[in-house]
Amino acid sequence: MFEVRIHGRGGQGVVTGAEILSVAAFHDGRNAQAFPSFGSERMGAPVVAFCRICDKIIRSREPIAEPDCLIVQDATLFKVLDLFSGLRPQGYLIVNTNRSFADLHIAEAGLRLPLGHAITVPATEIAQRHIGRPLPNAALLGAFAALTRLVNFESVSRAISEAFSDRVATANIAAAQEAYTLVRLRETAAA
Amino acid sequence: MSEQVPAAQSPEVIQKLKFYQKGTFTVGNRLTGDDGRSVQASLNRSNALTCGHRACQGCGEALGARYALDAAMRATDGNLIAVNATGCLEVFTTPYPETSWQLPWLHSLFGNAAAVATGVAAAMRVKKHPEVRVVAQGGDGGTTDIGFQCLSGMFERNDDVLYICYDNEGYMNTGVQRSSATPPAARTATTPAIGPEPGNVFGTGKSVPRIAVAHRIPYVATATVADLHDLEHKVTHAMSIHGARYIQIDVPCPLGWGASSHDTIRLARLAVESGFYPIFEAEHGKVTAVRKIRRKVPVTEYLRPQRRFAHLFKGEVPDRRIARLQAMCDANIDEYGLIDGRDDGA
Amino acid sequence: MPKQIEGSRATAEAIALCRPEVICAYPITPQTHIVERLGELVKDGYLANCEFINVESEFAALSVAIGASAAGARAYTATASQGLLFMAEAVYNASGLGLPIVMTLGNRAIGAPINIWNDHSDAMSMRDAGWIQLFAETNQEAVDLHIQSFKLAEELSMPVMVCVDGFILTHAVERVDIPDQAAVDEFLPPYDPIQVLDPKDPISIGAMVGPEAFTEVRYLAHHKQMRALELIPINAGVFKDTFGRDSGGLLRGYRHEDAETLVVAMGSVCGTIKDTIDEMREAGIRIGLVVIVSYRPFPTAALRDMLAAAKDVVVVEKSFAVGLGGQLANDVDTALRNLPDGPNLHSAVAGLGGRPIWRRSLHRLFRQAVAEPWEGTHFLDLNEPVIQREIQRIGKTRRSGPTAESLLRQLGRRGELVAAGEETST
Amino acid sequence: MEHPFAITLDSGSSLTNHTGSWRNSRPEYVHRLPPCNNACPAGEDIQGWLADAESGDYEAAWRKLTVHNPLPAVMGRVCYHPCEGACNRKEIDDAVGINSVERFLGDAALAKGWSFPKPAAETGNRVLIVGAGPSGLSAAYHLRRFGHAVTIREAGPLAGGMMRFGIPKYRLPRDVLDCEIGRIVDMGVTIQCNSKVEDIAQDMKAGGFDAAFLAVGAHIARRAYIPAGEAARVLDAVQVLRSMEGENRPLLGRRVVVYGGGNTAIDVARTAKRLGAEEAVIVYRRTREKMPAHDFEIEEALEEGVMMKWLSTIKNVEAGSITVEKMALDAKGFPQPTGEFERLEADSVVLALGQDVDLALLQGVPGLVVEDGVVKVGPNMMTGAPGVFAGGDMVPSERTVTVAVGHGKKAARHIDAWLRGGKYEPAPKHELASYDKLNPWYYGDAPQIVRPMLELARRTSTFEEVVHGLDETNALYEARRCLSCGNCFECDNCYGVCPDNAVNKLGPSKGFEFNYDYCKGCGLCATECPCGAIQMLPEGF
Repeated sequence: MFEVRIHGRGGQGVVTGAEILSVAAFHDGRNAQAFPSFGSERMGAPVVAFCRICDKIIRSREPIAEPDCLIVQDATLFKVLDLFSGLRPQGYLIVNTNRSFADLHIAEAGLRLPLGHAITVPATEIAQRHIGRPLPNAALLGAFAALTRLVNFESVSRAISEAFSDRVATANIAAAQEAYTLVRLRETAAA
Repeated sequence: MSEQVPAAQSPEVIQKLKFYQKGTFTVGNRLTGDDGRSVQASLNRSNALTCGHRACQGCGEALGARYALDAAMRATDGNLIAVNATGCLEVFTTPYPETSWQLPWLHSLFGNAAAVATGVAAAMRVKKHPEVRVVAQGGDGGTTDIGFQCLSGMFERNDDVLYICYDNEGYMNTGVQRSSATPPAARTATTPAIGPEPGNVFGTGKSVPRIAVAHRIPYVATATVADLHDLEHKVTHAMSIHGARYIQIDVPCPLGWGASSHDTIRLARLAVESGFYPIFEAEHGKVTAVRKIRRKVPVTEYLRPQRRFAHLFKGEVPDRRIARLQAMCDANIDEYGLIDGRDDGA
Repeated sequence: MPKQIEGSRATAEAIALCRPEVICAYPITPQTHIVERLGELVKDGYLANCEFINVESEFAALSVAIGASAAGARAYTATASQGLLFMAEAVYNASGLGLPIVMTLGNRAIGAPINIWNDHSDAMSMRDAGWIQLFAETNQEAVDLHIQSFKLAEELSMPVMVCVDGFILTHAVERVDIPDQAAVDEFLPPYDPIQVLDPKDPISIGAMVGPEAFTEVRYLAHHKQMRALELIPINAGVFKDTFGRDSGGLLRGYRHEDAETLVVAMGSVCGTIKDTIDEMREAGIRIGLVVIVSYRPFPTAALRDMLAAAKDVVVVEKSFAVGLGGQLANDVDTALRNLPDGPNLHSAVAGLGGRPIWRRSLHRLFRQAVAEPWEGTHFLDLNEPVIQREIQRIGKTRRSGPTAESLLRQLGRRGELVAAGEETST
Repeated sequence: MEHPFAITLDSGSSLTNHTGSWRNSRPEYVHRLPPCNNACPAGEDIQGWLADAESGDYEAAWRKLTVHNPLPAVMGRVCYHPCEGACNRKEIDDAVGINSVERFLGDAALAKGWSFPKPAAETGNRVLIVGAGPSGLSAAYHLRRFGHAVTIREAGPLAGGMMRFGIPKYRLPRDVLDCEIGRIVDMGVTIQCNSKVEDIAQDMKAGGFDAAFLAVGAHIARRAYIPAGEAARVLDAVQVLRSMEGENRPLLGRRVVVYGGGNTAIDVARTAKRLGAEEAVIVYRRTREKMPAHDFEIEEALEEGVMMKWLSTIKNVEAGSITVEKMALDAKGFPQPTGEFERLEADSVVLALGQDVDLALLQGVPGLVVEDGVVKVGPNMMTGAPGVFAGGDMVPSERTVTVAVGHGKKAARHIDAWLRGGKYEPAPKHELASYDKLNPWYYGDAPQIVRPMLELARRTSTFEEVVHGLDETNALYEARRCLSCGNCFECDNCYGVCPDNAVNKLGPSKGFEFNYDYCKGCGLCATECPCGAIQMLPEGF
């Protein structure tokens, strides 16, 4: 069982992100369960969404307290919430930012994780470039696929194409593709 | 003198003709021609509400309901379904094990007749029975108070329902309590004739017909058991239209008003002739016709025979509120233009 | 065909497959996605010959359904929480008139304090209204129960309420197998009413019934529910034959055969409980689960048979009758009544107003039930310190003000209230 | 259809619930006496024949009318129509123009030549009638219908009596009178003119009559002593009006004074105008209100320029002028002399002070009693002498054509009964359908059609008929203004307004019946019955 927790703000497509991720896993022939932090949050308010991916049938309905991966769509949230709560020692961290962990004062949190498990992605910039709106979720999913290798990128792009209409879908896939490639290049560079 | 004996279609035709039956006064009204003739004069009227019901002697609502539904039955060739709100009409017509209705009839709740009727109309659409029409009916309580929200929703969606409100100005079924249709100064069980302001308060009033007009529905009308021909005309016209329609009928209640059982129609007549109960028609948000006052009477002629207003006539000097009630009537007369000349009945 | 799909959309598509003829929609969280999707399906013509009516209240929603059903149309609506309370009068009326309406209830707490999250208080408030009440464990079951419900409702001429946990199921995206139209049509024949408003054969429906016949009318309603106890398993069997899936029925057991401790629960929490049970089984504890699907009619006899052999029975439920305790626990108690040396009954209330139910909390609960059983009702993950402080505060000052707001003040933002649940679990 | 228990019920099943048991008073259909019928001296069934006229069946209407009165065309002109005075319709707008409809029917009959049937069988009885005036002709007609042989002996040269010699042509054209008399003669009635009965007993025996009806008109003018110079020209009304029928018309001069206040005085004054008088002045000792003449006639006279001098008596008549004394009413309303005098220019003075009957023929009839100029009769119109009946001007009563016709009918019925050795008992009268018994709301407003009048100029210079008749449409219209007081006309109100559907409609002209199984006795039907044909009675125990 692999559990993902996505943090963001209302309107950034946090819930959609979790949903697309679950669909991607579904296409990979896995079982997946995506659900929001059920609330009546309005635009801008902090939002959490969850996604479980497993080869067995998923029965549990509890929220994800100990995620294997943390996706942070909005770095400003570090100031308001303890986003790292329950993050597993072997877990992953994907932060949408064009700054460094140090700049965000979360360097040591990143260091607690295995090397290369904590990355930053300028997902908003990428989204602006391809979609023309600050919707980082697709790019972050691309990054997730590249980082965790838990889902195939093809499945991610297929899930995105099912979630959006043609034009928007293409743009989002492009954003996801760029982030995916970016993460892969960094790895090869690091290696 | 244009009137001839109409071609022999119905047996009534060969009845004696009387000049003064022209116009809209007696039920027979035989000089207007066969089709224009009142449903109630017909040997083969449907009696949608038949004998054996348990209404009080001289019940205006029982009368109004038969008038209205028989007219609707004729207009729809019998393809009619009635939905009924809780109230006197429902209770006195269908106590187990007997019903007085001779058309398909459904009672659900006090406040939902309009919505239930909407459902029936929707069913008729999906079941491909466009010929079957729906009437919802209730008292003033079930219409102007507790059923008001459903009524307004039905109006706003313009559902194909004719809603008929039998207005006897109070909750008579539960023992004569005040409703939002109870007139000022009237005594009810919850507005007793005691204290400095005996009877019902002089509020701002609530004209559901005008609220209906504000919904701009295709057809709104007020009617009275004192003018059968007008009432039948309005019901017939309403059934010729699709969409939301509203007719409110003044139906005096001998019990609740404290009047003699034989005065039911007389009181309804005085309500019209005094300007107390304006009779008008509106289509798509505009008032299109009013029933003129034929022989104007002071409001006291209407109030005096009713014990619910008796306290107004106790004192030596006339109660000042009589003047306020008269002012209400005069305001109606001005607002609706209820007076110009006398009707010659021809 | 399997889909990765949101529960509400899956439910809506299943309802569409049942070819409802009149759908009444009024928005209330968390059932909105269901009627939104149905509206879409009607507008885009996928669901043909169906009247989709946007009403002005829940009271009207069920009232319109009542009219449509009495006039011979297959009628559907959905609501939740306050909405169910607002239509309460019509809820009783629909069953009293014997109208086979199907209604989805996106289970949600009842205010005040206003709360949009999941529990079963709303369903419990109408448990005596004469409707059949079925609880879905998963979105797959939600889909399947709706299809079975129309058949059941119309066979008995009695309304059915399908209870689906708000958000937890309605908003969860997971794998659901949506049946194909042909199979559904084979399983569910067109609506053939036992009585209908028809100008060609006029009848009066909804007469006033006095003392001379009212008891009999009520008895017959009860008799219908007793017939449902037989019909529900039969339909589940036919359903399996048609769709090859076990779904619905009155109740089902999980690892219960040799269990010394049996948990009884309804709805989505059963999934979490099953995981917990597996973990405890690995630790050698003989524990199992009984999932109640049909809460009304309540499968008293069948439940008794399943529980009779256990030492301990722990009832976990998402609602409780203030001043008494858990309703489900009471009903289970009824089932165990007069059982010679029957199991000990332990009542626990959990997940009120969306409070998460953690596996760890359940572990603790089940062990405690056996080791150190409590008196009365146990409130899972109750924040004791907060309660103590508030009770003291109320005791001190006359004008203590509203408790809910005071609690929030103590806990700071609501997000931390959720966190509080997490703390206790970690 | 199999219904769920109790909540669903079978259509119309409440018919098994007989709510009639709630009733404490019950409605019943009744017939009440219309005020017009009640007021008609000739006892006509006015509402009855109006009802036929309303549906356009004029012959049926005429036949129903002539059951009681053989002279509708005459009556339609000269009757002072007390029926209209009693008509309930006048409370709503104006009385129904009964008289004009009657005239319309009478004229229609003349135009179409409708005639009376001959009697089915002859009784063999012979009745002598003295006087061919209205009461005599009426009696003859009715006796003939009974099958008795009738002979009228008339002293005058022509039949008609006062109708011919007392009523001016402009009110009653003679051809109309002749036709209606002719129609009676055609039934087999013998009229002998210029054959005065001198001794009734003798003539009965001589003619072998079984009974007699005395119907002599009041042809003798009353005189009052007024001092007059020999050059003065003083005539009496009877002379003047009779001479209008002859060749040489009376010479009245330019200024004519008529003395008296009755209809005859009016007739004379209007006649004088037509004969060319510049001034016709009526001198009357009381006020207009006290005048016995009918108001509408005074109106017409004034319109024609006849002048009135109220509260005056003639003291003296000289050549070319008269002296009148002014009077004043005392406390009791009687005129008293004031001593004020005035002169009036007058070429002639006509006295219209009332008339008397010539009773010479009654000399020595045993048992027959005469008191102040009239014959005493019993309730059956028989004088003290067995078989001798009397009516019209001869008996104490108002002296009008209508009253006379009524007497004729009444006498005929009693004579018939007497001849058969029995007694005539009139049917008991229904309760009067007074206005308070009606619900006038239901009657549409419709003013009476004013009979077209000849424009005044022509009226005063000629003897053409002043008042013209209705044409068919407005006669129909007028007839339909009848309220049908006290008698159901099938307006369907009771059938419609019953909240319990407890009135059965039996179909055209069959009326209605109450269904006492369901009638709760609310009384709406009675209150809303326009014509007062429903009565509420307390339920018996």
